[in-house]
Amino acid sequence: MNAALEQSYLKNPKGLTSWLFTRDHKRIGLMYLYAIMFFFFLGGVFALLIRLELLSPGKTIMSADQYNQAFTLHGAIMIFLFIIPAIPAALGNFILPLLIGARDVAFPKLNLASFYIYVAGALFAIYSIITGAVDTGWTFYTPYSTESTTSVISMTFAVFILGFSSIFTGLNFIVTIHKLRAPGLTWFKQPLFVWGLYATAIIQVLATPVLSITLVLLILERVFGIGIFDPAMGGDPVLYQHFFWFYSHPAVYIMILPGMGIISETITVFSRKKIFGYNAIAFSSLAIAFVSFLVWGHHMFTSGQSEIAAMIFSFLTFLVGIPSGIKTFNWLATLYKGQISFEAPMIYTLSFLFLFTIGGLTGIFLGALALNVHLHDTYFVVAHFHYVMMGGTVMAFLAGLHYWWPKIFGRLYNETAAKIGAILVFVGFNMTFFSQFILGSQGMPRRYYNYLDQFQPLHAFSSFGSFVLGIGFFVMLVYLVHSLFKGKTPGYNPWGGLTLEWTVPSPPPPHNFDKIPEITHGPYDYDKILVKRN
Amino acid sequence: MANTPSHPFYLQHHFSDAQQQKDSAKFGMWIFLLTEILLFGGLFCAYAVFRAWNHEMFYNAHLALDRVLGTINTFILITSSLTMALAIRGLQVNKARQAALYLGATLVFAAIFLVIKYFEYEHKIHLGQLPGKYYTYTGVAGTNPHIFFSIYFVMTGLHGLHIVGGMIVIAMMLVNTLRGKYSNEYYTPVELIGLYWHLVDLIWIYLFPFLYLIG
Amino acid sequence: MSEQHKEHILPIKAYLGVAGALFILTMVTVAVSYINLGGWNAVVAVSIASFKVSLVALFFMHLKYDNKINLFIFLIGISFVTLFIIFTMFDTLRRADIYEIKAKPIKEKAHIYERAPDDSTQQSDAAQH
Amino acid sequence: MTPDTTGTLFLPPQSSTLAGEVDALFNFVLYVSIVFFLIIVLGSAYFALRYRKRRTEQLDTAPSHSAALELAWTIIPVILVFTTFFWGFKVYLKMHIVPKDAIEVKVTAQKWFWSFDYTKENVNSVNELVVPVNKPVQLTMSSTDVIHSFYVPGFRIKMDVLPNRYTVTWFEASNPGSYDLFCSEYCGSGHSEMIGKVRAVSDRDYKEWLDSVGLGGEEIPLIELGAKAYSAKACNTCHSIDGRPGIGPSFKGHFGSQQKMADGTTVTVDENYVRESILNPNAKVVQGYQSVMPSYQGLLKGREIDALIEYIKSLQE
Repeated sequence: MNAALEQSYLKNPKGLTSWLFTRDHKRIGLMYLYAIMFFFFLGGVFALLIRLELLSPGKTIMSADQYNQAFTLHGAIMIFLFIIPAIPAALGNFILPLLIGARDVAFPKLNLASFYIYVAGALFAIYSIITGAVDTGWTFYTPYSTESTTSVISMTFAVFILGFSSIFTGLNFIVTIHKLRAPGLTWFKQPLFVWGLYATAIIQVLATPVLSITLVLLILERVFGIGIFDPAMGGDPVLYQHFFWFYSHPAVYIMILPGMGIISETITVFSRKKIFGYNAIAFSSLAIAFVSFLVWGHHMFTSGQSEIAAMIFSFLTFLVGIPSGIKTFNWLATLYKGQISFEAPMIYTLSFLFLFTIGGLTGIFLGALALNVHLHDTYFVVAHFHYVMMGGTVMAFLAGLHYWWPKIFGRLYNETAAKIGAILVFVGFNMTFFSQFILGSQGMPRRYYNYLDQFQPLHAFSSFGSFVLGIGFFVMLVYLVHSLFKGKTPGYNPWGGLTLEWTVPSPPPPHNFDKIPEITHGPYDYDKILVKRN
Repeated sequence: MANTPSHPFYLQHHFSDAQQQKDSAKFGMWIFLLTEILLFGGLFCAYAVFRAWNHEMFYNAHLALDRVLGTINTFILITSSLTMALAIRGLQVNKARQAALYLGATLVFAAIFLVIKYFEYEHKIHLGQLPGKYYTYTGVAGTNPHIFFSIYFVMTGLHGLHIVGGMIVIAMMLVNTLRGKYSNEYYTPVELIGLYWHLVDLIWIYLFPFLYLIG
Repeated sequence: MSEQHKEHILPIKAYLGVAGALFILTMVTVAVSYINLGGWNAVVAVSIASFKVSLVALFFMHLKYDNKINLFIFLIGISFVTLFIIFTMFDTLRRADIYEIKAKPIKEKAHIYERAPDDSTQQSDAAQH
Repeated sequence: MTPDTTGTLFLPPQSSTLAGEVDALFNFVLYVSIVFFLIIVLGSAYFALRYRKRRTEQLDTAPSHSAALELAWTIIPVILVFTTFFWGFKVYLKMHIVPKDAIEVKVTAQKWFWSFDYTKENVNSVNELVVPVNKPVQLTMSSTDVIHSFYVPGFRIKMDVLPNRYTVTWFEASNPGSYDLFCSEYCGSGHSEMIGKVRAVSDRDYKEWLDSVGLGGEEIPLIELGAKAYSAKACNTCHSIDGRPGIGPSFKGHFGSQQKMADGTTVTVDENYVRESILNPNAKVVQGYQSVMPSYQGLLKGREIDALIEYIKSLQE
């Protein structure tokens, strides 16, 4: 029998209530993981429905109103219920205390509360879907969202609640990282994933409250007609966009920064190399977090905002691109003279490098004012943010999921099946979204139920790509579930990592460390230590 | 866990000592207050934007607010902040009864604040100085005066909700203090609610001149 | 628990002094509001309020004696709100600077939309309700 | 500059004076991006293959930072992106500063069509903007309901159209032809049907068009005029003629039928009901449909309403 598993957090203590009222960060992380995977699946179903509808012009499988609801729900679910909590709340919750040699996060009860707040928000979102869905787009732009007859209030309220969950996770992480690092773990000996989570947490606590107040005002607008955003009452809909993007642009970095953190971990472990330019990567996370607050106006270049604001926002947008570029070059340099092996996490890491590079570079097109005028609100934007969010964050999430899977569950998945899944996802993704760059720059607007005939070949190609992508994810589901029952046991350190989570059994015991470890070496000191895999 | 000096009842297993736990709690509270500042920040931004657009109207509309009641409420809130600070000092010098007395006083002042606010609201509702589409008052010259009252009601309403929330927690602290749960060894929860209460005061200190004095 | 560092306990007089200062400043700011200083009214009101806020934060909230990181967090909050307002105003105050048509509302007392710039007759009474 | 009239893989043909400048920047960014993309992808592919894991593991010996290298890949991108920024801003300003001699057209967007008022000429058209070639045209735009956005890919212009406020954009068509006009800000059920045309014509044709605008003179039979108005006035966005329900009820077999209204009453679709539905659409809404239709008051001239009624009448089985 598997002794580690029997003594792990998974089996101790036993019973349903011990899970429901757990304060163990590992169990909370795991419950988050199940929840976000469910919503990833749900959002994915909506995505496939959208692509199926767009296979041909005119009505294919649903009506215009159903289509509008489908893309709204796809966006809202993927963003608020999947991608924002995915890396921090699920993987981060599980790994962060292990990485810094702590027994738990600073506020375990708050951590559990944040999970139940997430569940409450999710229930509201589902309630909203059942009672007539929402057709405003995930951005809830006024005045459309104040006029729409769909269930906007319950959905915005759901997002409002989810905001608190996100704030509490961020708050917890900041305090944990400041106060609970093991002795000897100085700021610059922290694994880079910790830096990524730290920068993310700062954005979560600083930006999310503005979203909350925006949604409160939107709800009041609908219920009481307070008129702050409603042009019919002398309000200003563009002000709503400022409010919304003050949160939602930094939120993009809530999504990508922890992903960059994961890549920094996996790329070193699978090339047996010290990370190139540790300080540059750590500081660039903080720089991104800060500047990301001052670029929100680049979502509004054609919205009728002032030219001077457009100029300032465009300038700062280019500034925020630099640290991302620096990170990419550092990862590239990390590969140089490494001893590179190609397990599934590394394949996802290399996919990330490829796709995120495209996502980042196409951001330059959109940041340039004159080009933005042509490309804004077209499929070019759709393709760009899918390359960043899915090609970047989701690939990083999958890299992290495969990397830590043995640690979380104490099981190894089938490596060959994982490679096939990864390649299908990569190919399907590029088919789906690269074609959309061309669609967009040729002038195909987004959020279109119907389209002109000249766009059909590319739309059809994109739809076929999405089916390949769907098959890739199905393969993944099969081998991951299979591993839970039939997977081999991994031992402490299946990949040969140097960070602290690999010094405890897989899965870890309930209190992580019998004795709080003393840190004597850096997280990536492959130049000093020859690690053995087991 | 045994209630020994090295492991007092309030120390959680993942902290190495009480000081670390206390620092963490306070630090966490400050981050929470940060989110509160940004929450109200959004409203201050809306205020600033509309004031810049419709300066005249804001000036005319702010005359409709009762400056005297606003001033009285400011005094009351500052006093409640003072009693809150004294309550914590009471615990620091290990005088729990005195602390309880001050906490009670804080609650009383908070209640008076809300009563005065109620009379102000009631007066405005009577006159039809209501937010947005319910606005029926005709005594304010300028463009879209209903927006001023929208902002007024949202800002003071959200502030009022924070007062109510604070009162509930303070009442719980009062009960705990009377039960002897806090001493100069351990009073972190009272200290945290104290920080929150002062922040609510801080926000009013800005709200008051913006809405009542300059408009 | 050995090096339990001592809390800084302020004397009651200090608290009363701070409260007294807050009362006086409140009276000053109210008094000034009765005098018309033009644009300076706002400047004075904001300055006095900021001073009061610093008093509360430094003494009632103990930021003067506390871990400096808490003060830092407080200042971050204030600065981000300021940045938010300033950057929003880059837009709202400077809209359509380079057109002849200013980005003013088409109908100032907007209670309902209108189609064309000059057929405002049918809706003018809607604004009065 | 000779405009590129064929288009490239990424860009549609250039049809306005500014399109060439936008495309030049687009291609600059495209080429720079391709170079960086190749450096990163080929670099990582080369490293991945060259430094594949060998049998025995060794200690890592490569340097873990290099000030010169890190400076280089900070400074070079900085220079390139700031070039892009200034270039983009320069062209953006040109897009926003309207030439003095521009013809002014008032654009009104509503769910889900565009209407164009040539105020000086006192002419109106729906979903079709006709402009002379090689003359700047200023569009002063506002919306009557939600936010729309005026987007002509061939001209590389886009500007949101807001309720209760004017926004301005301009263009100068550089070659004659007919160009797609999209609404690119999501505006509800008919968003993807809110497609118009911009027709750039010679100066003479433009003058002729201004004189003859409208759907035709008195000589056209009513039903034919109605059929023209059906598409020219964007009825087809919401009402089909083949029985398929759209955003509004289909016209096929509608006339003369009994329809249940949203308020429970039953109405016979007759001339008066159709007329009322055109001018005051939300007075009586057929059950199962939302009251989203805008009023056509002022957008249809005397004979056109009669023509539409006759046309709808003709669509009975």
